[in-house]
Amino acid sequence: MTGAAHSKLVSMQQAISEHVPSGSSVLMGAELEQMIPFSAGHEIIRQGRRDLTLVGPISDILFDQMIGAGCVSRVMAAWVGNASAGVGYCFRRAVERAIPNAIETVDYTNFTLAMALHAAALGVPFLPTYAALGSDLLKSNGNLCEFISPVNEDRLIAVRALQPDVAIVPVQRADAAGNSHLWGNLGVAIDGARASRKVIVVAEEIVAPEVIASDPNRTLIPGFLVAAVVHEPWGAHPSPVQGYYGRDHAFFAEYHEQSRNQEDFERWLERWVLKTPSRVEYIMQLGNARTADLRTREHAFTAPADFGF
Amino acid sequence: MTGAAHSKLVSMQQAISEHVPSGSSVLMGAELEQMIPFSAGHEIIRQGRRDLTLVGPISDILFDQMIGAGCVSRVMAAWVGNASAGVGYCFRRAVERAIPNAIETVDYTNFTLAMALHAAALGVPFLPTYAALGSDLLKSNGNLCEFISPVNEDRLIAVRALQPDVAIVPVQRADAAGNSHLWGNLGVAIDGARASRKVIVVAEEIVAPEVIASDPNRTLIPGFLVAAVVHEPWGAHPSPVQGYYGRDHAFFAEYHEQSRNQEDFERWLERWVLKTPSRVEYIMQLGNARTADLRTREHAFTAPADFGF
Amino acid sequence: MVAAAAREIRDGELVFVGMRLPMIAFALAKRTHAPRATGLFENGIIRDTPAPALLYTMGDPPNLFQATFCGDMISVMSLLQQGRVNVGFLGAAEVDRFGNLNTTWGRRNGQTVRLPGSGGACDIAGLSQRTVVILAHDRERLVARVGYITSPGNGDGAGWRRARGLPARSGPSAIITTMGVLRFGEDGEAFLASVHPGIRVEEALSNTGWPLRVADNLEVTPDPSEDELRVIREIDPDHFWTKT
Amino acid sequence: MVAAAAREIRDGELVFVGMRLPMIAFALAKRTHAPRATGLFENGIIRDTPAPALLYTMGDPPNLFQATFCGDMISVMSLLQQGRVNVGFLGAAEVDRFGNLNTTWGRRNGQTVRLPGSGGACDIAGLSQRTVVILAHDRERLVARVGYITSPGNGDGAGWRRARGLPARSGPSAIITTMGVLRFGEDGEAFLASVHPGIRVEEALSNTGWPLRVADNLEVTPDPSEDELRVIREIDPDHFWTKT
Repeated sequence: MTGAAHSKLVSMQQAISEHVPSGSSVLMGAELEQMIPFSAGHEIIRQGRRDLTLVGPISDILFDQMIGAGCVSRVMAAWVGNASAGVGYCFRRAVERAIPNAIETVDYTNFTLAMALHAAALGVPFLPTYAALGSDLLKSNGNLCEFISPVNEDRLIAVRALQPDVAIVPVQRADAAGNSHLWGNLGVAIDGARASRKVIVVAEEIVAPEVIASDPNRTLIPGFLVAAVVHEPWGAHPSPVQGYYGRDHAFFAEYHEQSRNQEDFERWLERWVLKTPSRVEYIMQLGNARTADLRTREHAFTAPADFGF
Repeated sequence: MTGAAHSKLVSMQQAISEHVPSGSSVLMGAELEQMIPFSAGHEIIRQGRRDLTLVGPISDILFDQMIGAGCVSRVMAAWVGNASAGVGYCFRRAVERAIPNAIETVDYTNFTLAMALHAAALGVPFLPTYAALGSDLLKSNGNLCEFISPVNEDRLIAVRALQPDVAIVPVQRADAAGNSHLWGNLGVAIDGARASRKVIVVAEEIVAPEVIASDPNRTLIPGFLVAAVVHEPWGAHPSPVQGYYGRDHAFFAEYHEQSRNQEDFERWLERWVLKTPSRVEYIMQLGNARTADLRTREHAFTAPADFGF
Repeated sequence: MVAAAAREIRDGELVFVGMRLPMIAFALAKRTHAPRATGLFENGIIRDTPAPALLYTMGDPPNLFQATFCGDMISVMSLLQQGRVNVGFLGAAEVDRFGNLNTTWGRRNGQTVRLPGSGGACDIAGLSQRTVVILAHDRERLVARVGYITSPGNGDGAGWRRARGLPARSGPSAIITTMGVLRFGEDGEAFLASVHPGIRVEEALSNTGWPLRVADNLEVTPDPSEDELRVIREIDPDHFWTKT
Repeated sequence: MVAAAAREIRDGELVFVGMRLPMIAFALAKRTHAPRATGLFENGIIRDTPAPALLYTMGDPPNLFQATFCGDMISVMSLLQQGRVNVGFLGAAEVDRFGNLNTTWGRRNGQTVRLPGSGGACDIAGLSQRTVVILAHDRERLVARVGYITSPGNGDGAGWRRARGLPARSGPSAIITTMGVLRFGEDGEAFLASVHPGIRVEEALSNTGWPLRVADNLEVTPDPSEDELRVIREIDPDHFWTKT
């Protein structure tokens, strides 16, 4: 009689195995530089998925890794690289020289990609915007087309709705039914979760339903949208999770150096992905000193809000 | 060097006097049944404003009162009445018999009104929707017009952007610069504040900037959008403010009975608005027993989120 | 009437709950046969547990306490536009033989009266997979044709919704009255599917503003169960919503 | 270069801050002459106090701590589309004589190279009232015409932006390089407005990929003040962003 939903808790291996087949379009990196689902991406690489379409505004180095590992045939993004160090070498190799395979790029701007997901989240076939007018992006991205406003004479871009097959969204905490609290900069995570056919939530912590329900304004992903919940502490490393751990800047710099050519990248991949069967081994390899250094020490808790009556 | 903004704190009298001239379009009731800015509406009545356009999805009884007091020439709304008791008699008298004056109604649905404000908040001239297709609203509301989607053959409604002159938005707490925390059901408050040329925030509590900044995800109205901050405890009575006080159902029922005819309504208005110069006197008239009964007793505080690093 | 309305909700469904009577029908369903239904409210609330107290409006503080989600109107109504909402629940002032609703311009004693308007009703009737309407059964409310379509039903018959551009998987499903339950035929017209216990068919027909068709297999609406009556008494002890 | 860039921000302005170098220019302005400027970040952050630590990316945890607002990308970028943003701050791989930016398809040693793409740059360049670009000054970066317009400047000259549909009150305002500051004439073309101390005009011209016009009243960019240098050392003690 309480309506308590069944648990959706599964391992990362199960979640990827069940919900991310080859050929899927996958939204990742929706929270931009925060909370990038590296552990999910690594599991996708380990399971040998191919022919994926990656969707995300800026991807930092996760897209680069998945491209280098040969999982990807198409990228729909505004920016692919390394936010603190510059270009992504695997991305360049794939686009310029088809190493390890050719990929198609569908170039968006951040705002137009956000609007594409917002359109799908709203349930409309397109949304209008002034962004990207005058850009050569319009020549190559068929999902952005000019039209004249039906209410005035303005020229606008119609951004076609984009519905990924699955969104993989890291959150700070969730209950077993997938009701999720996330905070900080949200990027396109909310629209992305609503736009996608399925949602995999990757949570730093699993908490009781009452904890989540204590603050329904922070429950940005309600459980009824969620297909699977993965409890994966440190799942976003080397990207940060506000209140849990900081950004491992050195890791991004090291990756930059170690991915300049394909052989070095493959060594990197072997070490950090293929030979580390799960996030537990990955964190062990990272070492206690490094995780201790990254872990949030200066806590800064939010002022409470009262939902009493 | 800290960038601390100057205080925008003013009395309700000053806020209305300065920012709500006759002829304005005014968004109120953006949070639907919660946090209706009754004290602001009453001050508008006392200052004798005329020819206002009221904008809001459902208005509960505030719009009815302002119409009965003769302040209004136009209503852009989805629903005007008394949410727990039924019709609004002043609204009916004005529309049916031009008492105290004729008013124009521009009928929206909740969703299309929300989309009109969302369009203005996004900065686009219109937004598309499937809502209201097939409704006779389309015949009389020129801000809803059918068109064919530029990306497929679907028939859609273009909802024209709506930019009120001023939004009056009650919030639970704000700092003196107008950075505001609000929680609970948000209705069209966020888009409404962003859509409007000016925003008046009506806060139950004024708190230190650090309290607001402790939870930037709850700062749904940033201070740079705000023209005036009014500290007005009980400013939303008889509507509820989550965590502060409940809904005074009896007050709504009493108003329903006491507004059946214009003479009774004018007595009601005299008693609760014209002869109570400010909210302080209004609350005294309400009486301690009633406010004690309405005040939130069972507190239910949100689980903290950590913004540390 | 409330019990019959509540039974239109199936367990696990996403239910868009309109103002006033639909709130009590949803509360009843939630506490009886549909504990895993999720309620969506246009003010921005979603909840999958029953509210801990009687609601006079959907914005009453108990409806926010331990809610599944609180946010803005668009974030809830867009679920409707995405086609995710299984059933939308509405009250109305007038409904016609094709299930069109009028809550904008009514007639009382031959006079035109201004009603409150759509609220979210038009959005819900347009975009829910199934729309269920609750209202009192008399000739002023069940009319041959509404003078004003606030919220679209089947328009003037089969095919009308698609021609207007409304989603394929949407439309009126049932009208729950104080006398019985009406459902819709292939041609988009309402027929009497069941009468409530103690109501004669003729009574229902003579209180309907058009020649109401009657189902071949007309049923008697099952009595509210003990359980349903107990829950109604629990959640509305002062009979604010359930006067009958 | 960073000091010159920071001076483009006026106190009290809404500033859209792009990735990488613009972050440090904004941090500098905020701690010197523009304490009441507000920074907007495309990932969903708005802040009107300086971040308490050096940022490598705009999503670094110190940028969220005690922020004015955290939300989604659209809620920040829509302020841009509303025309509220006074100045947008960008880095770029290539800029041309009309201020068009390319960060999509570059050329290095005669080879086509794939660059990361627009990110938010195209949105910012299209919709900010003034756009300021920061980049190193050489002939591979300051080119006559970009091969690909990622982010629109003045297109091929005056009137082009309006013809494309871009807002009337928008467009490129300055290009801050390692050698000087370029501004834009009525005809939409960039000219050299100042050279940094120690840089000869000829040096700037010979490192520009088109015949760069020089202002009649060419100035020497003021040296960074003691205050500016002190703040730069404070916020970037390891010279991650400010190598020069």
